Amino acid sequence: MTVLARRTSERRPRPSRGQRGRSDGGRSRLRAFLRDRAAIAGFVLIGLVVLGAVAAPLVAAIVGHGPLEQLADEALSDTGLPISGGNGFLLGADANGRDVFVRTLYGAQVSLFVGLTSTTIALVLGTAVGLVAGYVGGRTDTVLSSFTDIALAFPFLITALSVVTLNRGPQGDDLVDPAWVVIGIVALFSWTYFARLVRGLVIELKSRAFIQAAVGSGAGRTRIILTEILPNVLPAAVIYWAVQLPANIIGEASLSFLGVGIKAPTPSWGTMIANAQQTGLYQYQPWLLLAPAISLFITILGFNLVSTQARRRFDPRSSGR
Amino acid sequence: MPLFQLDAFSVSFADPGLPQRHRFALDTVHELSYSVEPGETVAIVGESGSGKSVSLLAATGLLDGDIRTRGRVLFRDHDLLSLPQASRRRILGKEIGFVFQDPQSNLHPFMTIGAQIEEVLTEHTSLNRTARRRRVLELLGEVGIPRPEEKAQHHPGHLSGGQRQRVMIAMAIALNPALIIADEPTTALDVSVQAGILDLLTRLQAEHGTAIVFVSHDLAVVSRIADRVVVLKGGRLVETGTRDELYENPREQYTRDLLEASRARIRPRAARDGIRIGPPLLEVTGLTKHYRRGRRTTTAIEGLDFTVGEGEIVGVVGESGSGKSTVGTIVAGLQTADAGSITLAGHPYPVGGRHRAGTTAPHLAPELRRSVQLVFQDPFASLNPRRTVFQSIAAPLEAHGWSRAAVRERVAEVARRTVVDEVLLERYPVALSGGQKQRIAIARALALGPRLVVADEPLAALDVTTQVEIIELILSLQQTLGTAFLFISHDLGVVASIAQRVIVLGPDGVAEIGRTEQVFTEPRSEYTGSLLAAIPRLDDSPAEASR
Amino acid sequence: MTSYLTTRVVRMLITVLAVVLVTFFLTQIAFSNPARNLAPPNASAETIQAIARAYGIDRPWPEQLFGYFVKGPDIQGTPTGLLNWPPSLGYSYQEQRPVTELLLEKIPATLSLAAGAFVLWIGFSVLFGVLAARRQGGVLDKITSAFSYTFLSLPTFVTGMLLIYVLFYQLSLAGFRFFPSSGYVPITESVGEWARHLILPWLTLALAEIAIFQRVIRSSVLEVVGQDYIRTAKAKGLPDRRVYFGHALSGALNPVLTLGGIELAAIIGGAVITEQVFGIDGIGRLAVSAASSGDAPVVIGITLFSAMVFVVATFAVDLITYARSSRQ
Amino acid sequence: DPGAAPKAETGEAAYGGTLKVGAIQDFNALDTQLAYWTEDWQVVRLLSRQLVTYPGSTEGIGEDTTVVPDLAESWDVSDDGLVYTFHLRDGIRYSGASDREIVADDFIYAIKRFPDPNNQVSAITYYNALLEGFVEYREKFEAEVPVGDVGAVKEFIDSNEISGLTAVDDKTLQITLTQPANDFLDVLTLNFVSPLPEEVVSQYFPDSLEYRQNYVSSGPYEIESYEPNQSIAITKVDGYDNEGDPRPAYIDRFEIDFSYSTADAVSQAIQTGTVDIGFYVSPYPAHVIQSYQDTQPENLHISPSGSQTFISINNPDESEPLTEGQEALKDLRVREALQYAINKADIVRGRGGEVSAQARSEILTSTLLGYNDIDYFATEGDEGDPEKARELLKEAGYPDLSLKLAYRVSPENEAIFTSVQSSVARAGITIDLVPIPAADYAASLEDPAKRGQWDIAQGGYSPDWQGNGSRMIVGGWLNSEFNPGYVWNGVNYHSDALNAEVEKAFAAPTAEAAEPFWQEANRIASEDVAWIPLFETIRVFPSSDRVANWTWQSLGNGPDWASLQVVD
Ligand SMILES: Nc1ncnc2c1ncn2[C@@H]1O[C@H](COP(=O)(O)OP(=O)(O)OP(=O)(O)O)[C@@H](O)[C@H]1O
Ligand SMILES: Nc1ncnc2c1ncn2[C@@H]1O[C@H](COP(=O)(O)OP(=O)(O)OP(=O)(O)O)[C@@H](O)[C@H]1O
Ligand SMILES: [Mg+2]
Ligand SMILES: [Mg+2]
Repeated sequence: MTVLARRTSERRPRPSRGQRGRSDGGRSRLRAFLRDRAAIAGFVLIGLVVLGAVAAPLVAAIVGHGPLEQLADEALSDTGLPISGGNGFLLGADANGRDVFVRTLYGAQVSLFVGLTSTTIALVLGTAVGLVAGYVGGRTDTVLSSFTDIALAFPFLITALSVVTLNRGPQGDDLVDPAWVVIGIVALFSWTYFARLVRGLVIELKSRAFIQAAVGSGAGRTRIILTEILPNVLPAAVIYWAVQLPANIIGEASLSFLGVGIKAPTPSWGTMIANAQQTGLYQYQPWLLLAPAISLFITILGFNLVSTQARRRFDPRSSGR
Repeated sequence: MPLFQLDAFSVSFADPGLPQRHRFALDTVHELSYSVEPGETVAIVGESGSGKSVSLLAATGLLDGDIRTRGRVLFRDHDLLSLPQASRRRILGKEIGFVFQDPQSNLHPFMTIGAQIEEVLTEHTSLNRTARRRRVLELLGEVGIPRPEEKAQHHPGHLSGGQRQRVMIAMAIALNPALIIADEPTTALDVSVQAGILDLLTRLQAEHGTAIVFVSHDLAVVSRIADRVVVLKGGRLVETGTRDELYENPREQYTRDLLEASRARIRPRAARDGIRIGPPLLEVTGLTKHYRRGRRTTTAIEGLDFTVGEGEIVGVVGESGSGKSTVGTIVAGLQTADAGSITLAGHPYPVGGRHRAGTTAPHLAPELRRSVQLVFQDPFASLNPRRTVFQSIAAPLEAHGWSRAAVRERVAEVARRTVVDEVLLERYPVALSGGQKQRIAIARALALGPRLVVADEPLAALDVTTQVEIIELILSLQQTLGTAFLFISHDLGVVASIAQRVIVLGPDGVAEIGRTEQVFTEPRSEYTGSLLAAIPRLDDSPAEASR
Repeated sequence: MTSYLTTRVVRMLITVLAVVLVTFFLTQIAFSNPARNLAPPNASAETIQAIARAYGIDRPWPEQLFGYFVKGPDIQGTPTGLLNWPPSLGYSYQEQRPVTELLLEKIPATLSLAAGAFVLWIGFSVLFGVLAARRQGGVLDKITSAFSYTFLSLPTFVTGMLLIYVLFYQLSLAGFRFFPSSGYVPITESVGEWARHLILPWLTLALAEIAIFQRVIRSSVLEVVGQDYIRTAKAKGLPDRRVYFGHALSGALNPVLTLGGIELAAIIGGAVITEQVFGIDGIGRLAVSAASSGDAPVVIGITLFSAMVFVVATFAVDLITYARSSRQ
Repeated sequence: DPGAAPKAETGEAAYGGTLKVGAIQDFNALDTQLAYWTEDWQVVRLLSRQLVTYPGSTEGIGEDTTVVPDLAESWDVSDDGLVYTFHLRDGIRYSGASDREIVADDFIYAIKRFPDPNNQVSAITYYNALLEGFVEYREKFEAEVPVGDVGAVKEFIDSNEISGLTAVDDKTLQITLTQPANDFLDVLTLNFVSPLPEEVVSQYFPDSLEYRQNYVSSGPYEIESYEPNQSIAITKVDGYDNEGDPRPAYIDRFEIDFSYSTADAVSQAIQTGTVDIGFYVSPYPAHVIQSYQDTQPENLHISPSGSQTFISINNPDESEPLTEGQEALKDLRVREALQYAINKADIVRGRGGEVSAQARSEILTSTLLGYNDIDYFATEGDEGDPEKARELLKEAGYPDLSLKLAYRVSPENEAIFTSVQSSVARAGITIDLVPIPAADYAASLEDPAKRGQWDIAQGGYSPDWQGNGSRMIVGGWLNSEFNPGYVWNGVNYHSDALNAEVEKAFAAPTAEAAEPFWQEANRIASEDVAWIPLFETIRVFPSSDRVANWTWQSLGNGPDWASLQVVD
């Protein structure tokens, strides 16, 4: 018998739970998603963090401590040891007599800003490159993929260390805000992951019948990429965004640890963690470490809960897992 | 005592939208009872989604996920549902063998087939290595795999579909089980391959006295093999009886409907003759296409000549790999031919040469693009899961620069023509049934008002009842709009029932082209004859099939 | 296959070359006065200039580029230029030694660190990833996901510090002195000491990676667990162990391999911090001191090294994936 | 001084044992000609001997000021104070890569190496100013010998002489000065003039790895094994006879582990007894000091050090100011305003309180000759007086002063300078911090091209020697004749009045006679705010229980390892 079987691997996927017989799958999924306890918890956590960031000036006004204000008299012992609570310092002070609680809240602003911006830039850049490389293919793909490979091959921290020095003008001023340098560096080193992911997805999608149908109906390349492919790769990319976000916030921290991150005295969770580590004072004043680390934990947990639940609910590719 | 027995067996799935305690709201199988005697073949039939697979998988503990089962499932005198896992494992694979629908996805892609069969022996017997190896080769030979020594070392990817299914069967019979559960074992296969597999199953059953639970939605197949038939609908038992009782005197309306649909599907239609066929619309001469992959070149089609008249339905049949889809995609303008000439209403297609970046599709003149559209085999893959039905149908129009209002109007129009309910327009594909999806795919193809629609196996993924709907739709479009179809299928019955002319592609090129009646009644090529012989018919009897 | 191999190798070379070129220009702009580093402290401006002149550091960049890739001036008796035999990566201004020699000396420590961490990381990720996937939503799944979130939110330098604090400091105070807090003993000296000194750094590196990888394996096993062939394996009556660690894992390996290759290369980056925290005298520590002191040849040399690790690791992964896929 | 109470009194075995040391970094330099860090000096003192030295003191760093014979048994000084004749001891030998006897020529060779372009000995400034024939020799050397050629260096040294240096015989060394110097013997205590066997050291680049691996020791200890950045083992020379050596050399072996990453890591290692003392740790974390004070004060050793941390001022004398800040800083009132604006008490507190640092406004520190013990800009509790600062700024016409402050990146410095930043803000001064990577720091400040990048900068000194060591600070860094034209160590200052006082101090026959001039120079510089002193460092060292007979030494500005003992 010489006959080959037709490939029918996905001929009849088993429908996901609860979607058959519903009047509107999309909306009911959204409703279920909004009722999902894990997702709600995630939203609450993210809300808390955002609230903290937004309310930072308010809290500072209420407790009367600015984020940079050094209140050595109130917060440091004669031998320079910070208090770990009390005296109006909810979470104690750092070695310079600054309010850890207030700094953690302000730190949320910087960390979220750096993390969200850099990850989003990486997402946009990587997705764009991945879309073009994956869809156009051929020589364009070779060039863009080599480009991605080259970017991936750089040792992140080592290159970052040299890049940071570039940001000093003839007058010693920073040419651009150091936060943007950190954002730029982190984005530069994380877009590649998005590019790889998206390219892979696009290549897989490209052979799908609905893309063929769009081609057959005479749609142009840009239209196909934007209306047919993008909506299909975006969910995965966005989920990866949530995975990359904490990594990028930590990337900022690592740069700070090596002394090239957000500039002192501006608080960011990364610099605060790095500082607690370097001075070793966390053994005496645990909040120095706990406050930023727990905040980071909450942020990551929040984004991850929301994104995994979102994927479970909305990605037709996942069978509800 | 029955060998296998379901006793008021129910399965419900959890609805994740509901609170934890009340979540098992999706009742899928209700109080199902039937039994299987040793050596007997019981067929479970019913439309897609009727619970055929779920009931069997849940009964044997192979359905994972958040489910609740009730009732009893007896195998000999063990209740499979209450049996501890370890003891159940001793029954699975040893006393009950399984053959699933799609051998491609059911075999591990990275393990050799020998290893996969051997595993069963390792797990359930104390045979030593060489004994196991010997038995594996024996089994492969028994299920008709040529050169077992060599094939045992192969990965599933290197086997044909039929061979893979034979491997599955070898695995199932490795320990001479008392029962084989076969869930649509032939649905994914070609007619000719299907015939071979069915023969194999019946032969094995005769030799070893194995009982078989055979799941299918194809009554024609069932009629060939079953002793008794169980009809399911919506998870409930509709009726059960011996094959002859059921086929000749169905008691329930639903059973009658099923039988009717099976017959209707392949019955040549009277209306067909009334169709007026216009002058040639599509003219193809010397169509040739080779695929190059690395240094290997596959000739997909060589020197094919044919025409499609205005408003004509031309069927393309042939076994897998004979180049049917290749012809379809070239005619639909998704790739270029290497040689030959193609014209559609006088517009020539580019041949050979460059492609648009990112695709293998050539630049076609816009009027040509508008004139020909494609409908794909798999409705699940042919709609963008992230766009609503409206957006999907509107996409070609937007691509051709239609105004918003005009798009709206046109979509409503084609939706009406293709019997797509207006409420469906705002839904996403995930909330649609297979039949609905295929209708929407057709609607999309019609949006630009093409003169020719290439339909590549548009029915293959649908169950019988739905197939009938789509056939009706195509015929009505042909009549009312005068649209011509190039209808690709491996299902000769369907082609016989709708096409005016048929192109038969054989293993080494074109077997024959001719009017449908002529091809089906007095085939000129031997190949066509063999294809025709393999078609299962509703009135085949098991006795005839196995001898 | 051979043509695939040649294009792959060419692409690898191009990648490494491009990385080196970019780094070369980056360091050219970033590090303004390398001669200052070559000069002793308190050297006068004239001396610094003389040094710059002697070693060609003041030459225009094309000449320096030529010097780097082809042949440059001898510096303190060391030939420079990649076309020498053996290829010379230049001379370290800071350490006053040939870069090649420096790298060769530091690589064993970094390799020991990376290799050990890799073993731990893969081992635990596979174990917990598969187990978590097996009972999705179960106790183990919950524990491992809490573990993942925790270590995802802790930078490696904090993990390292906490490990030292608990396993070295507190245990030592309690009289149990097993874990040293720092240092590196070559494996050639004593295998036991080598491992003992590396346990904490291994853990530090591995914990962060396990946090990510365990999830990756879990989700990719989950994807596979839904596949029909897993059901087949169960239908054969195989025990869970065989089903999950045999069938599911091997089916789930592709994305794991791909990410594994990237992460293995990234471990060089992770080693920077771990080496810093544990005072392991490897590539990472050298990199930080070189980058912060403007020691361009060392920075370029290390970048070249890690780029090579990257391309080789991804190449290996590609070969494995290729081999696997050609069986399909 | 509680730390000085030695356990040696208990009468335990004084000799022998191994001292384990936890270090944050490897040596900056180990070559006797290049080592110029206090920590390096602590170790170099074990590996080299000089003509004369200080014996160490159990009282404190500042007490170790008496010059005693070392390799020279005795010396004579001519009546005009210009010719010094040293008589070397008998039986002095090298160890390590050479074991021959030490002769007078070895000292001359050492000094002749000073101008080696591969070398650039920091102490060259002293010899430039004092040693007869040195300037000519140096200029010729610089003109003739290219960089990077050890052979050429050896050839030049072998064929040129310095007129002020004569080896009368193997055991007699004569040094002729251009002018009398009451601190010349102090200058000779520094390790720069340690004997070196030319036949060995001329083969290697100064302080290169090969040099370190083929180290020739003239001291009681030698290097047993050395892994750069990892560890070094230093052991007592077999059969070393310390007759006539002021270093008692009690301990048999030192093991330094360079792999610690932070002060905290070293502290933990000391607390757990993994190591005995720390190295390159400055300062120890406040909580560590606190816990030692509370629980084991006997293991905490405290001494004023004479080291100062200050903020230097970039107001180039000759060239035009490049920034508005530099312009403003030319005005004394602005500099005074900074003195008043800074809250030094906070900085001190951040360093761990009075036990680790003392606020200062005087240029010279308490251990130096010329210290006046006057607070020139006294404020309540050293907290500063922002009001007064504001007034001064208003008067000077810079009510919204904005300055760029460069500092060397480290967590400790970040704490100091963010504190400065926040305290001067009280007086309306804005400070932009310019963190500069440690290794680049000195070069950046001295780079003329980068002079516009900072207005004020972190600075600091540790006296080369105590007591009569003011020459280095007031006579070196601030004396514009000694230090003409360029920024050196971030300092740029010019005052004719100060130059005149320094001149007089140099000319004074003895240290006692020089003291009033140093005092006056100190007053001038302090009142003129040549730089802004922040605090004087008090050295605080925790040690493990095993360490006994804690002794301080002035040269290493810390513990005298050769006098420490270990008890088990
Ligand atoms: N995981 C699940 N969650 C919820 N419902 C499910 C799940 N799996 C299957 N179902 C539902 O169970 C019903 C029965 O499905 P089953 O697969 O048994 O149908 P079938 O009769 O085998 O159909 P087919 O011929 O398509 O194989 C369907 O309506 C389906 O939607
Ligand atoms: N893109 C391609 N690259 C290489 N070979 C191809 C490609 N597409 C199809 N082929 C080969 O061309 C031949 C014809 O394929 P085609 O898909 O037209 O067959 P078919 O008759 O439609 O089969 P089926 O019934 O399985 O759909 C087959 O041998 C196939 O393997
Ligand atoms: Mg089914
Ligand atoms: Mg086909």
